[in-house]
Amino acid sequence: MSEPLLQAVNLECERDDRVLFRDLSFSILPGSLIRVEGPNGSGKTTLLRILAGLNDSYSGDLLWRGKSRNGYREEFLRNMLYLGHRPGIKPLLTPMENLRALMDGRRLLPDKILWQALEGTGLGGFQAVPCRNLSAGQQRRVALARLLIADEPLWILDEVFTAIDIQGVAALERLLIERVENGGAIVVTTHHDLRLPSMQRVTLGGGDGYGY
Amino acid sequence: MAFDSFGAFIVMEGHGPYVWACYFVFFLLMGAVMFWSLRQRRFVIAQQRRRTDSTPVRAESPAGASFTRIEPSQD
Amino acid sequence: MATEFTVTLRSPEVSVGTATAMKAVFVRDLKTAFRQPQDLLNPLLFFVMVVTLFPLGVSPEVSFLQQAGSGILWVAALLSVLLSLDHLYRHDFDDGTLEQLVLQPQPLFLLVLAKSLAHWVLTGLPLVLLAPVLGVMVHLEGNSVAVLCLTLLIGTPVLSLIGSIGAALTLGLRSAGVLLSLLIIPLYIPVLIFGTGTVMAASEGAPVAGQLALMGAFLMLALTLAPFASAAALRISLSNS
Amino acid sequence: MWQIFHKLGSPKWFFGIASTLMPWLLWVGVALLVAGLGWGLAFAPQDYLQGNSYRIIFIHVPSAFLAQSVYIMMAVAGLVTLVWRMKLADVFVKAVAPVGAVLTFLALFTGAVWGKPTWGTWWIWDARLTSMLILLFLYFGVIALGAAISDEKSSARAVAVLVLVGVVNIPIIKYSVEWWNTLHQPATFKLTEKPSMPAEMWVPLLLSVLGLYLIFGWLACLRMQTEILVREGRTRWVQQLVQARGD
Repeated sequence: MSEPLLQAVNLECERDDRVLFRDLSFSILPGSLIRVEGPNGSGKTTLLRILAGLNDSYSGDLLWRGKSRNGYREEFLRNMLYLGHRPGIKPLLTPMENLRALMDGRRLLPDKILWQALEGTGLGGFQAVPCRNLSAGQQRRVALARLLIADEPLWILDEVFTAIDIQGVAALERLLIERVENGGAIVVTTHHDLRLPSMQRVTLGGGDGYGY
Repeated sequence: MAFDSFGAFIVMEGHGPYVWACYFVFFLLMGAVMFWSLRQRRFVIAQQRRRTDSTPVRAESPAGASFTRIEPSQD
Repeated sequence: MATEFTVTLRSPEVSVGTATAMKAVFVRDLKTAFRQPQDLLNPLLFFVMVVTLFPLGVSPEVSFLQQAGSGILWVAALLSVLLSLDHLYRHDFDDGTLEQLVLQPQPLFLLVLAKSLAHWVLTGLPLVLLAPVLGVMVHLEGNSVAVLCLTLLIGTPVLSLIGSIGAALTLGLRSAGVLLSLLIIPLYIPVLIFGTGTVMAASEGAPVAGQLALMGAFLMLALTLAPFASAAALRISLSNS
Repeated sequence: MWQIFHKLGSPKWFFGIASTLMPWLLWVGVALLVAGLGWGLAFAPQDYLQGNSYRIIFIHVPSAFLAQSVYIMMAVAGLVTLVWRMKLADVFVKAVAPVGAVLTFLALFTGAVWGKPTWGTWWIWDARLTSMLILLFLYFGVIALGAAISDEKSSARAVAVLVLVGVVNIPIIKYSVEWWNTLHQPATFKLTEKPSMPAEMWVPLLLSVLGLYLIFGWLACLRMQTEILVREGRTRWVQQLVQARGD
């Protein structure tokens, strides 16, 4: 067995007097994909935000490579990539500027690479158009371009397939599979029916809903 | 006693209205806060008791969505 | 799962240094702002209009304006900074950039500091540059105008830094704008007092170096403490969303 | 040590302790306050400068004193909320903020009324009154922010940050208001600055300060109990407790 990157131990999260999940434990291993499933409102996004370190109203432990994550925050953040519902794209900037701004905090890459990454997500020719003139799907593709150049071992992706067309979804699936085969660890939520080999599932909303 | 008579105590050489107004407002507001806080606790206890008496009906599983259209009848 | 994977972690050397990351945040904020120059003009116009209200609403007499001028300019500057604060994190919050900022591996308070400085360059600095013109319009004399600009130069960054705490605390709340003013105005009072007091002392010919030094101390205090509070407030607000 | 600390943070434990303490706090507090105020009103000698109007001091000073120390207590509780995530600390802040605001208002009101016979006007921009007014604004901010955030934990932590920022500012505000005051009205007559107060004056003052402190303690316990009942409504011990109460 490989050493787990991130481990959730007895996670519990309560929101507005409602228990979203409790006693949730799982390990995120390198070379594996975890799909978080559950109906609307079951706390998928909340769980992902907790894993990413955006939401800290939970009890239980999160271990980064066996040690408490909160003590190794910087190392954790350096090795984790999170894409949320909101793609982190500024409508006033061009895809190129957006990608540059997002990457500048993590990894300095030459313009040529960023340009290629945007081409790789089907945005060839749009690199210099302000993002507000792009469609919702195209804006998401700008954010997804990061996946083509990211070297973080752990990816946490919330609803990656939203607003992406059929060909795009197929290509993105291939990207994820390839990443996992090369040892990356990925956590996703999606309503899209994902068919990947070695996929683990974490199911939320299993009956124990209201905590009264 | 710093005053010669009860009357002098009330008047306080013309400063009576100011002094008594301050004491009145002080006791009024403090009393109101104390009374209000007591009443609030009583109210919360009553509310909690009602809640425990009638245990909420819990849905075993979330209701499935069918997205069936509803046609309002006109008769 | 038989395959064994060894993870190659990203070492600190591969990652981007804090200074570079701060510069990237700063540059992005300036770039975004200059794509919509109208938004930059609005606080300035507000500043000019509020100052105009006083001669019209109170009195255009030279003696009154001379006495009240520094106070009017300071209050107007304070209000226009307050007005612009709501945008400091709101757009970033709505489009998800803020999440990415919080998840950057650099210390958040330094990134927040870069954002506050960008905010100052975009709102406070133009106010300082505009102040001499308005100072003349309210009949402040030569030396007072210079001191006024100096106090604004030292004081407006404090306004941006403290305001950033309020903006971060009220992020994502309904009626955040009014609440923000409610939280922040009491904290602005010392800067206002010393800002106007220094100009008044200067107009009376008293030495002002001590007061300017004290304002400088406020700035240092705000620079060192406010980013921590803002960073904590941002984490809390994001945790809630 | 850690265990004691942990126990102190348990709402259930606090609820019990508060219940036993409360009658003492209330009755001793009321007795002290009545004794102090009665003494101050009827028996303390007249002030040679201000005449009888100075008798407002026996409520003005306790209110002002408590208003400030309540804010500082809130800041300490805020620090505990942020560092140890102790629930009870936030319960304290939420329960006590309105009481602090009322006390600040009382200090302002009595100060203003006191000003009329002393200065001949209801309001004067005196350094002490002005800082009290700003303190009232700070209280309003805390209450407004607490009410605006619906999520309990986020609200607790946001309010804690605000209170701490406020407490760092209080000395700065006080200092700058005093400086501003000397700039605008040099050498005014200060309400409560006495070179030396005779014992017949400061003993009743001390009694009323102590009395108000105890009554505040009672109010804090009571309001914290209410807040705990609301928050812990789903736990078994609260449900049992609620059933056991006869009223």
